Amino acid sequence: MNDLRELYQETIIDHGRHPRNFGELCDATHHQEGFNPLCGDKLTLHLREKNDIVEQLMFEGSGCAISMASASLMTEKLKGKTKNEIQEIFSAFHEVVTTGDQKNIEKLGKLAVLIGVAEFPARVKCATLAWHTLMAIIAEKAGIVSTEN
Amino acid sequence: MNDLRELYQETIIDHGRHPRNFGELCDATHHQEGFNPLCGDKLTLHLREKNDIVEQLMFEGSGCAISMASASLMTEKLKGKTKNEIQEIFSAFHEVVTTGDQKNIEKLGKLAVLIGVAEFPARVKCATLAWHTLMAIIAEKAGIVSTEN
Amino acid sequence: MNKHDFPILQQTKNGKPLVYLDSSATSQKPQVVIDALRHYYEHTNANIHRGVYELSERATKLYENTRENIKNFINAKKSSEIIFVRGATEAINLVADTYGRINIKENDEIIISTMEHHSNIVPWKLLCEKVGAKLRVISISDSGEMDLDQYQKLFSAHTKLVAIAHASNVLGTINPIKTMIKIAHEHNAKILIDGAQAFPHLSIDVQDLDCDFYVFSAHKAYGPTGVGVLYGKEELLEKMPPYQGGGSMIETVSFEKITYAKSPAKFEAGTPDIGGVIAFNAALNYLKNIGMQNIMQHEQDLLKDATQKLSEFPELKLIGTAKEKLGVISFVLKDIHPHDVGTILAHDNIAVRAGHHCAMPLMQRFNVPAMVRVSFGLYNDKTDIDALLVGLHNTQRLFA
Amino acid sequence: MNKHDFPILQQTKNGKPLVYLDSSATSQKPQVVIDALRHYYEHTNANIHRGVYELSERATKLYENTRENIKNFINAKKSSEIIFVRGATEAINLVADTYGRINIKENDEIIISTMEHHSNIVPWKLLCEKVGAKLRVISISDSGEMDLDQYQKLFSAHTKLVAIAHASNVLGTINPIKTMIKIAHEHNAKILIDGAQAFPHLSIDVQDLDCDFYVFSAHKAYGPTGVGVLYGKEELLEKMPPYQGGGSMIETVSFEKITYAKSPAKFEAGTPDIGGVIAFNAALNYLKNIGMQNIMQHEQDLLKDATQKLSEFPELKLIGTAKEKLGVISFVLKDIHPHDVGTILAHDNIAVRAGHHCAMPLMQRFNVPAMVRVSFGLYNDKTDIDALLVGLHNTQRLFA
Ligand SMILES: Cc1ncc(COP(=O)(O)O)c(C=O)c1O
Ligand SMILES: Cc1ncc(COP(=O)(O)O)c(C=O)c1O
Repeated sequence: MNDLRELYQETIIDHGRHPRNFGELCDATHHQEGFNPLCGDKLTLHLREKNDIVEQLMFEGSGCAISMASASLMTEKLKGKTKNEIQEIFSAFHEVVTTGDQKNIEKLGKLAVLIGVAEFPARVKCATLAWHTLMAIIAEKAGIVSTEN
Repeated sequence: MNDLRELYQETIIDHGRHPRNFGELCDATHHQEGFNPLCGDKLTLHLREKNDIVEQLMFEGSGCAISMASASLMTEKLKGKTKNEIQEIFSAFHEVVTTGDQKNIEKLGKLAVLIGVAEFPARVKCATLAWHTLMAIIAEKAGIVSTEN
Repeated sequence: MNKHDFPILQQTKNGKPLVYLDSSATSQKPQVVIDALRHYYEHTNANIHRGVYELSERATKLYENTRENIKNFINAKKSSEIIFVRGATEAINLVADTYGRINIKENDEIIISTMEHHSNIVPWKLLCEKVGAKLRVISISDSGEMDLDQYQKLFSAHTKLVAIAHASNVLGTINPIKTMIKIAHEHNAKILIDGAQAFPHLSIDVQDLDCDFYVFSAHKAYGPTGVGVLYGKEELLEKMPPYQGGGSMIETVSFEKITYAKSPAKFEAGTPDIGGVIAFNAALNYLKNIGMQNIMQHEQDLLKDATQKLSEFPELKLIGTAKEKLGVISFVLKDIHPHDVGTILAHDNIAVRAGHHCAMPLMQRFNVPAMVRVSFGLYNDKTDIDALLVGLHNTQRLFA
Repeated sequence: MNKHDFPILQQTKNGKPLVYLDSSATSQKPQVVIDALRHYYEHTNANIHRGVYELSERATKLYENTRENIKNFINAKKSSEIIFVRGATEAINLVADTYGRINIKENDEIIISTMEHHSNIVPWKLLCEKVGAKLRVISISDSGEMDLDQYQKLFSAHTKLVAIAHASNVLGTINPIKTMIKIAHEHNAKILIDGAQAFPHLSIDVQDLDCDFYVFSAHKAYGPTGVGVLYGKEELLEKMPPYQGGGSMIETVSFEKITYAKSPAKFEAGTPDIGGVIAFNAALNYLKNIGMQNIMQHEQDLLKDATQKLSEFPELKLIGTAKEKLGVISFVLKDIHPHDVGTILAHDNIAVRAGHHCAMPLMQRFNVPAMVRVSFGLYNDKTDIDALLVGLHNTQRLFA
């Protein structure tokens, strides 16, 4: 069960079960839906932006522990960041969960617990669903985001 | 080359090259086209019937030695026969060329040279094209006869 | 039962044997099938139907032998009623695009059910959009059974076709198709049966059933991928236009006019999966040798054992509890997402499926985003069920 | 060249080795391909794209590796431009039924050529009949070359699509497709290249060619039956509606609304020929290891040798004498029907094809009911040509 514990660290199970920043955001400036058609996970991201800074970030939806924890940790991490900073953290996160490379891991803070995902290729999409959804807002894309796009 | 000689007996090569009863029949009562889509062979059968007797039988077309010889030998054999007799000879012929069974071979006369075809399943359709075309006239079927039908 | 015939089941991961519980997705292949495939390519490989040389004659004969064997296996009247396609999905698309496009018109209606696989939904929906027809949907009960009363009421003068699964790939439900076929015919509708799940596990007699079309995939029935079968009644196939155009399906071609071959050639354009079709015959013979009755009995035993053990499992909810079921069990665990369950079981080399199982409307019906599915093949035994239960306990422990 | 890699070529009949001269119909398979197929079923078999367990992940990865490898092999821009189908025939039908049905309207025109295989005639004819469009046909010269002047003149404001073979399966002619593609684009027409014959024998660079679609079959390129490839430019694929409906090609399904996945998934409904696709990768690697340049050189040598020997053969008429040719030679013998030639050669274990080669309009063009065709694969050598000549002498002797 070693690398399983690696994947399902306490933090993940905790955030998976009790996601932070979960719910609607009344004064959001952006909403975006994300969808993983392979497993049926759905998620909506609400975001309040001001002067290029993401002031507040909340999400709703249901999904596996990995996708819930990733969304929860992401909202914690990115609050108050600029778009550029977010872009940079996303790149670091994406690299860590797809390759397992530790190089940029210090940029991630608590999000580093998701490094175990790299050993489970089928789960990378779970870990990145919330992120792709967020990046769609930042890139101002239209439509629902799908992990298969 | 032994079973090849079996297939391409002198008679077959002779009839293949110089088919008897080849040409049009002015006073024909029936015409029927036959077609083997696998090799492109085409053949038209002309027939004059009177009082249930096939008085005259001619054919036109192009094809391999087997199909030409079979048509040629068939026209020789069946001239003057009744429909019932023709049916019987067809059954015997069909059996011989598909199974190689000698049981009814004496009914065939010169047509017996085609027994070698039984060893060459891909060629059975060549040997039976003229016959199926004839049987279509006898059964009064409409349309072109195809060996694939 | 016969586990030793399947080379893949001999492999282990970290010392743990493969516990393969995903036969509804695809079955594993017995050695005889793998050997048949290899033997074909090593000794017989040639294109069929047009060669005068021996390899081609042999390949053609073997290819047609499979057709003949299938005809006998499902008791079709004629082998020309057996058409080779890529799989159940293509077979349904073929019917929708040929029979459907000719016979289904604006305002006509097609009946399907809530428990259909996407393969038996999307082609009909695409057809409806093309011709302006409508889908009508049979409801299912909480236990996962067809609502036959409502089915009866769905029929109208516009109903042209019914398309339903013989058995559900999620719930396992074996539908009362003989009754449903009779009802369809009483309303002058044709009926297609999606036998993708049923074929590998039940005896099928298409003449007794009297269905108009029956489809299935070889890869779910211990045969190779790339091969599927469409059975259709001769009188329907005769009147259907061709599907794809190309070699083999024609009689004559000129730029002005094309005439088509008869079924099955009419529906088999181009070079088919010759090797796959030939190897599938080995799978059919393998099933015949064991006997479908024995397979059914064995799988029912497993179903009973697993159902009992799982229904006693804490915080587990079974979905699909019909009276007549295949060896397919879906469930959810409280507070643990199916995807997580699948990953954790996979870690113990237990292969189950987690997700929507290509049946999103059914997920909605049971109000879950996903389920865990366990499905049996003839090679499973009770040790597999016990391993599953240990794995589920580990899952709960990890999440405790 | 590499004959020993092909197990089927080691077999003999009455002591005579197999002289396989029918690679245009289907190629033989090297041991590495057969082994890859077997290895897949013995060690990796699982359904792809949806499983969380290791087998399924591995199978998915291997399946996608083939796509990536093909992308590199033909220099496509993206692997999403590579779609797996059953063969060249299905690929052409897919384009006709999706791109064609959306973009080709009444009175529009499609240009094909006299030398097309039925697979590149019938789908267009079917489409024309459905939408009321017209076929225009490029003439060919007596040597079997496209009449480029006439091709230019065929274009009108109504021309929407051109569909031509990269190389002819009967004449061997390698068509000047780069020029023809340019001309099509100058007239704002899209162009599909049927690469069924060319792919196994030439280097292909779809970006350099700038064709809109390129299709081929694995079974003619040393891979298994059941697999083919459609390459399409991304911007075209994006706008095309799906072909078949089913699992994998959707994003969401409800009875009211379905949304589709992006290419390639959009065009790959249902379980594909997973084993075949994976084994095809071994064929691609095999070709890469030998090198397409070396293969081309080898086959050109054989072509030259055989053409010379056959043109000196008494009473033999070559059909197809274009300057640029693949290793494909068709001919007729005076007074001996091709079918008889085929049978007699087969008796010496020499496999050639005799018939209309799924190209009836071309037979008409040369005013013959059928031809004998000899075609080379990378495994042929000069001993095969010598055996053929002995066989042809025997044929004439038998008929003398
Ligand atoms: C009920 C049902 N129908 C159709 C299909 C589609 O089969 P295939 O993917 O082999 O075409 C499946 C496969 O999962 C199925 O379970
Ligand atoms: C030029 C050409 N196009 C298309 C095809 C069709 O290929 P397949 O039968 O593999 O679909 C062939 C096969 O003979 C061919 O030679």
